[in-house]
Amino acid sequence: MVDLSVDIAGLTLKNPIMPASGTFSEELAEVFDIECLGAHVTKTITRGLRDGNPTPRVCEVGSSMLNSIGIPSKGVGAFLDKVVPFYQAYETPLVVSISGNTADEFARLCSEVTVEGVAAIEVNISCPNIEEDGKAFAIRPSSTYDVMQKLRAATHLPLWAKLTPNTGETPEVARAAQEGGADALVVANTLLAMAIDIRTRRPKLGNLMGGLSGPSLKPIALRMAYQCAKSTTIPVIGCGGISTAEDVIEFLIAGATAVQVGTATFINPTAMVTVIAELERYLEREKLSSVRDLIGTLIDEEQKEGVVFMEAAP
Amino acid sequence: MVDLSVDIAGLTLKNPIMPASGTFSEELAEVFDIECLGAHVTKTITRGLRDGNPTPRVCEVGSSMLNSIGIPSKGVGAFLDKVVPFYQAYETPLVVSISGNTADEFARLCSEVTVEGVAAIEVNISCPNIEEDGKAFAIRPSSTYDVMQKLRAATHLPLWAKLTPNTGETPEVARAAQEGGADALVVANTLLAMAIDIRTRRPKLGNLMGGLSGPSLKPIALRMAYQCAKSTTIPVIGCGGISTAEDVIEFLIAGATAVQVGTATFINPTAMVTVIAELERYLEREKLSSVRDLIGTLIDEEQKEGVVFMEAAP
Amino acid sequence: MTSVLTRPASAADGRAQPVVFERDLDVLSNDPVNGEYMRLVLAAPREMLDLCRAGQFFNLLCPSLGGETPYLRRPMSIYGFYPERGELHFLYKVAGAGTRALAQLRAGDALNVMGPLGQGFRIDDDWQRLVLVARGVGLATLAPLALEANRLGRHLTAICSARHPDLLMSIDYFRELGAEIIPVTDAEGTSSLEHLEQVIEERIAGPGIDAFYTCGSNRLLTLLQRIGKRHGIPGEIALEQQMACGLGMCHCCVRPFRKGDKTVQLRVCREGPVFDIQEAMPW
Amino acid sequence: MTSVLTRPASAADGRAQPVVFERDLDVLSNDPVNGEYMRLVLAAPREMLDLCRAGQFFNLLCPSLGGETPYLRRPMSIYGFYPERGELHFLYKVAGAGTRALAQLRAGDALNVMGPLGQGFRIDDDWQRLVLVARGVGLATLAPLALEANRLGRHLTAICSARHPDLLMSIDYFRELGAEIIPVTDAEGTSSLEHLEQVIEERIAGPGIDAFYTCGSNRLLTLLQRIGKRHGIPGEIALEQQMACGLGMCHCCVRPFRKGDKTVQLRVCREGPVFDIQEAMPW
Ligand SMILES: Cc1cc2nc3c(=O)[nH]c(=O)nc-3n(C[C@H](O)[C@H](O)[C@H](O)COP(=O)(O)OP(=O)(O)OC[C@H]3O[C@@H](n4cnc5c(N)ncnc54)[C@H](O)[C@@H]3O)c2cc1C
Ligand SMILES: Cc1cc2nc3c(=O)[nH]c(=O)nc-3n(C[C@H](O)[C@H](O)[C@H](O)COP(=O)(O)OP(=O)(O)OC[C@H]3O[C@@H](n4cnc5c(N)ncnc54)[C@H](O)[C@@H]3O)c2cc1C
Ligand SMILES: Cc1cc2nc3c(=O)[nH]c(=O)nc-3n(C[C@H](O)[C@H](O)[C@H](O)COP(=O)(O)O)c2cc1C
Ligand SMILES: Cc1cc2nc3c(=O)[nH]c(=O)nc-3n(C[C@H](O)[C@H](O)[C@H](O)COP(=O)(O)O)c2cc1C
Ligand code: FES
Ligand code: FES
Repeated sequence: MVDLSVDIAGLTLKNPIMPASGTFSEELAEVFDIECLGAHVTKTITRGLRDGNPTPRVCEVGSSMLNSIGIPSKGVGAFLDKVVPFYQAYETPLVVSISGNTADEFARLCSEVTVEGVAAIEVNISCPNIEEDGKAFAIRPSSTYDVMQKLRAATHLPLWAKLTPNTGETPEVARAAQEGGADALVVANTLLAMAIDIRTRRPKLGNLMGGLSGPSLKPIALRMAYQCAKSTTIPVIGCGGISTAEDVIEFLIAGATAVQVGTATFINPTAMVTVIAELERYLEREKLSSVRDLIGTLIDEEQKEGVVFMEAAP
Repeated sequence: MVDLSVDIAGLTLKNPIMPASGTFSEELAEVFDIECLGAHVTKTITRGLRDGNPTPRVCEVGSSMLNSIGIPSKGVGAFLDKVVPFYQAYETPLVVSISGNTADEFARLCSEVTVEGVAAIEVNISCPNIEEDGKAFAIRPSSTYDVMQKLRAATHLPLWAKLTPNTGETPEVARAAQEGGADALVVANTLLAMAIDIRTRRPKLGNLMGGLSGPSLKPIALRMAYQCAKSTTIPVIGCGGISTAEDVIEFLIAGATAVQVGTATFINPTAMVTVIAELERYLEREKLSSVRDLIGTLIDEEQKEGVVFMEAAP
Repeated sequence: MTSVLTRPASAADGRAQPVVFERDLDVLSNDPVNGEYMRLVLAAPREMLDLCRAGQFFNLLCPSLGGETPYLRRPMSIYGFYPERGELHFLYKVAGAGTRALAQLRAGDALNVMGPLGQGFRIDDDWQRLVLVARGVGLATLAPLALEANRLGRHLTAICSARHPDLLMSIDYFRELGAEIIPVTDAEGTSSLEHLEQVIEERIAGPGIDAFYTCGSNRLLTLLQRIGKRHGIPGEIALEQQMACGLGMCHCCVRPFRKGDKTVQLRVCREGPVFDIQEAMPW
Repeated sequence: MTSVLTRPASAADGRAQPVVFERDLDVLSNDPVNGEYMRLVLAAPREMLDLCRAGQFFNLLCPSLGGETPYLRRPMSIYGFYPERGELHFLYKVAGAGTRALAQLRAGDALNVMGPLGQGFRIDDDWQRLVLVARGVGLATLAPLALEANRLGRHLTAICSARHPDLLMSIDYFRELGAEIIPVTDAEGTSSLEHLEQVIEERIAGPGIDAFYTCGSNRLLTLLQRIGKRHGIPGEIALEQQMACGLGMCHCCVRPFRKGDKTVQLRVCREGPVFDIQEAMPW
């Protein structure tokens, strides 16, 4: 029997596999028993009602996808009344993803979702900070630090900060998130991208641009997860293009303590179930007694420290 | 007869297809007659001798690749003696790519390659600025502006600034490059990424990290090309994952005046030849008399201005 | 009684129960039905077919074949489901990468499907005289309604529209199931909105209509909304939208609907693909 | 005279001339030669085969087949080239995605190849008694040397090493071409470095050796460097490295070489894959 459990800032997960925010909901329970997951992570909500972006909201690019869902939200009230209770039937810890366009609104929501039944709060700081220039909080270390401090003051629950790949300062942003009070980092959200229908000469997404997710994102997210693990002392939860147990192992070796599976679930709704089973088989085959024996085992001593933080074209 | 010619800051190219720096050299002339290309773009050189990075320098990730060649360089002397004369046998304009780790060294090289036979200088400002924190010049608007000013003072030749995708400030960096004196923008270089061999638990690249190129990069580079075309008034040369005429058309519609083809040439050495022929056929079919009729024709009026510059997860 | 799929109520422990299948099915046949359409017949297990309802769909994992590499699943209406024969049918038009790949499947190949998904058509107990109006591949979505009407002993009239008589599909199928057919075509000049309206009004004045069914087309939607309002006849429409998950998780497939004086965004994959015809908004 | 490919001097206008082919070739056969290796036979045009030299390689665009999606081309040594028969042969070991895909090719399929590439083996006019030492798939690279030696009327001794006698490949091939064979295997305990050294020393003391050829293995390289230095016998080694372009453009395939007292980085695809054995550096 191998031990798949991991610890994220005091929260024990029975295995390191959980869904990525926005790619999971109650409906997946109609496909398999979601009790098998390491955690349940809900779609990001905002305080008030929001419609989300114009359609089409999704398109295919090569073997990956773009989305511009936006954050349609029924508001915090509906969320606490309907969504949180649904997950009470499960023992799996519930992680609630939240977002806000200003730091204060964000913090207020953070305290509002600090309720019985919520095990951790994932703060989606990859969303636009409309008080500044509309760039995501997590693009710059300073805005990351500021928003994290306000969020930290708003809850006693573990705070997972979800970073964006749309930055040239991943290690600095990761450190700022930790200093601002993050208990863990989720690395990463989608990467800003675009596709054009050459026949109609229109953007393929109603919102013009969207976020790239799926296999194309994997090598970028893996690099970021590694940089974050190297530059902070809090757990990193890898996310981006993960669809197989091999992908999970790559992230764990790079230093991630757990991972989130997003787009892969759209292609194969039982992807997470398969990944958990295969991860277990891999550990048995490799005669490792715990999945924790994989974390951060990359053989990288030969590499110059500088390389990790440089962020230049190689 | 359709007109494939385009104008890049006073330089007329017979067609908008040229190779990307580092994916082209004299050797390709052994596969086809390289006179058919819109321009010849050489591998980035530095002033002095450089070895480049440890091997392995390349690996496959999904249907794309990572490279960490570094910039092995025989120095400017060897370049002027051997490489520039080779291309004199062709009428196709020669574009020389240069780089430097400090702005002054960079500028000095810029004036040294301002010689007869060179039609334009592509300045690879995606390389690390070692006087600061090792981040690429083109990660921040301020360092972009500073280095471009020095480069501008060093030559009368057209300056093409090559941007990096490793930033959350593409529109601002593009504007800084124009203000600093760039005559055109090449958008973009490779994106920092990583891959791990789970069997050996070693990075797949000797240099730990490398740059992502190929199809996975396309939607990201397209988004950047669009942002740059929207936020500056100088020509944009699209680059990233282009392998077919449809890809080229997508970039032109987004606002690029010309494109560079990189990794696709490794997969199919005659990719550029095919793309030129297919682009011509497409224009004929669509009854367009000039390729210039495609440039910047994206139907995007419905989109909010803000979306273009926001850079947040959608 | 309605034939809407009522998803099993939560079990005793309060947890949702798995009711959506994700399975590799064997291809039994995959043949052109006329120039533009293909019919795909899969061998499906009884327990999957027993859950199927007319109007529901599956999300198909189109294979990488012949240089096509579709990534996302493709939604396809159930064209026919036969629990006794163990068959699941789809009727599709070859459009892009996904359907081009589908078209290359041969008997004996496997295809991964997920479903049944979404809400099927409603046939209330007192809806005796049903009329469906459809065009092109929309008939694929409405075809199983004929089967259902037949099973429930209702009278169905199918107004089938096409560019050309040759392209009229499913007519024989409808006829076998005892439906009455009114073919209209562009070529014969019988498919205009005016003519359609006239045909339907005559029918209302004659035998009467209890419910309308249609799908896809904006023109047909506004026509049936107008006639439905005028005469107080209820109806349903099956709609399409780009999808990613097909399950209700991603919110990419929304469309706007009128609910009283509010406009709400509903998920085509979950609250639909079948919606009340008066709530649907023209696009 | 050497059999190195001398690339055509630049033409009159100073421009390089196309000498590398990129072509779809038909697969004639693709069969296992023993448990671990496959031989791929392609139909190739005369003008391509006429340019081939022993030691050169092609960069193969492995197909997307059976769920494998190799992206970069894969370098493969020329195992045999027969201008008269119009055949180009490769011998490969199934290793990862690319070779697994290759292994699924069937007669009649097409494979896109690029080549011939790189510098082949040198056989100086006064090199009469050639000795090649190779192991495993390395024999694929050295095999055409036997053909070349035969054509030039030189005497070739092939010391073939393998784990087990069953895995000894190409022996019959070498024998047909008049080469003398010395098989050594792990199973029989004859493949140790000591034993190899002894065999070679006896040969030098007896008939004599004018040049060595080997490939790939670090152990064999250092052994032959030592013996070569001791007796002043020249030699060549074919090396491998990860490649992207195969042409010399990308500089990813470099290895370090000793040139006098300097270490230089040379491109395996361009300055190699065959290098002077004394200049190669153990890794
Ligand atoms: C609920 C539902 C039921 C459907 N039933 C049928 C059916 O029975 N027969 C049939 O032929 N078609 C049906 N369609 C449309 C079918 O899904 C598309 O034709 C198909 O996805 C096209 O895929 P492609 O790769 O061939 O085309 P492409 O144009 O290359 O597809 C590109 C992307 O757009 C999406 N897309 C393209 N057209 C549509 C569309 N009309 N609706 C939603 N997404 C689309 C694709 O899924 C894919 O993600 C249905 C659509 C929905 C939403
Ligand atoms: C000049 C040259 C000649 C060769 N000749 C032969 C031959 O005749 N027969 C034979 O079986 N093999 C030969 N090889 C090795 C062959 O290229 C690799 O076995 C093959 O590329 C493996 O691809 P894969 O996808 O099966 O394996 P993977 O391990 O999945 O390949 C992953 C990546 O690594 C590269 N790679 C893996 N192994 C090697 C290697 N040994 N050398 C260079 N790149 C590698 C691949 O090209 C690919 O880009 C030669 C290599 C070189 C450089
Ligand atoms: C349709 C869709 C909706 C998403 N919605 C959210 C969201 O609401 N909040 C969030 O933090 N991330 C959201 N994401 C990003 C994912 O959580 C994840 O970070 C990203 O998709 C990369 O992982 P993947 O490649 O495994 O999908 C969304 C992604 C997709 C594809
Ligand atoms: C092997 C390799 C070497 C490269 N070397 C350089 C270089 O020296 N200078 C440079 O500006 N870009 C270099 N690039 C980046 C390319 O010019 C191009 O910007 C990038 O690969 C994206 O385009 P692609 O997806 O078409 O390859 C290199 C790319 C590759 C793959
Ligand atoms: S397709 Fe995902 S919610 Fe409908
Ligand atoms: S493989 Fe590109 S230079 Fe050798």
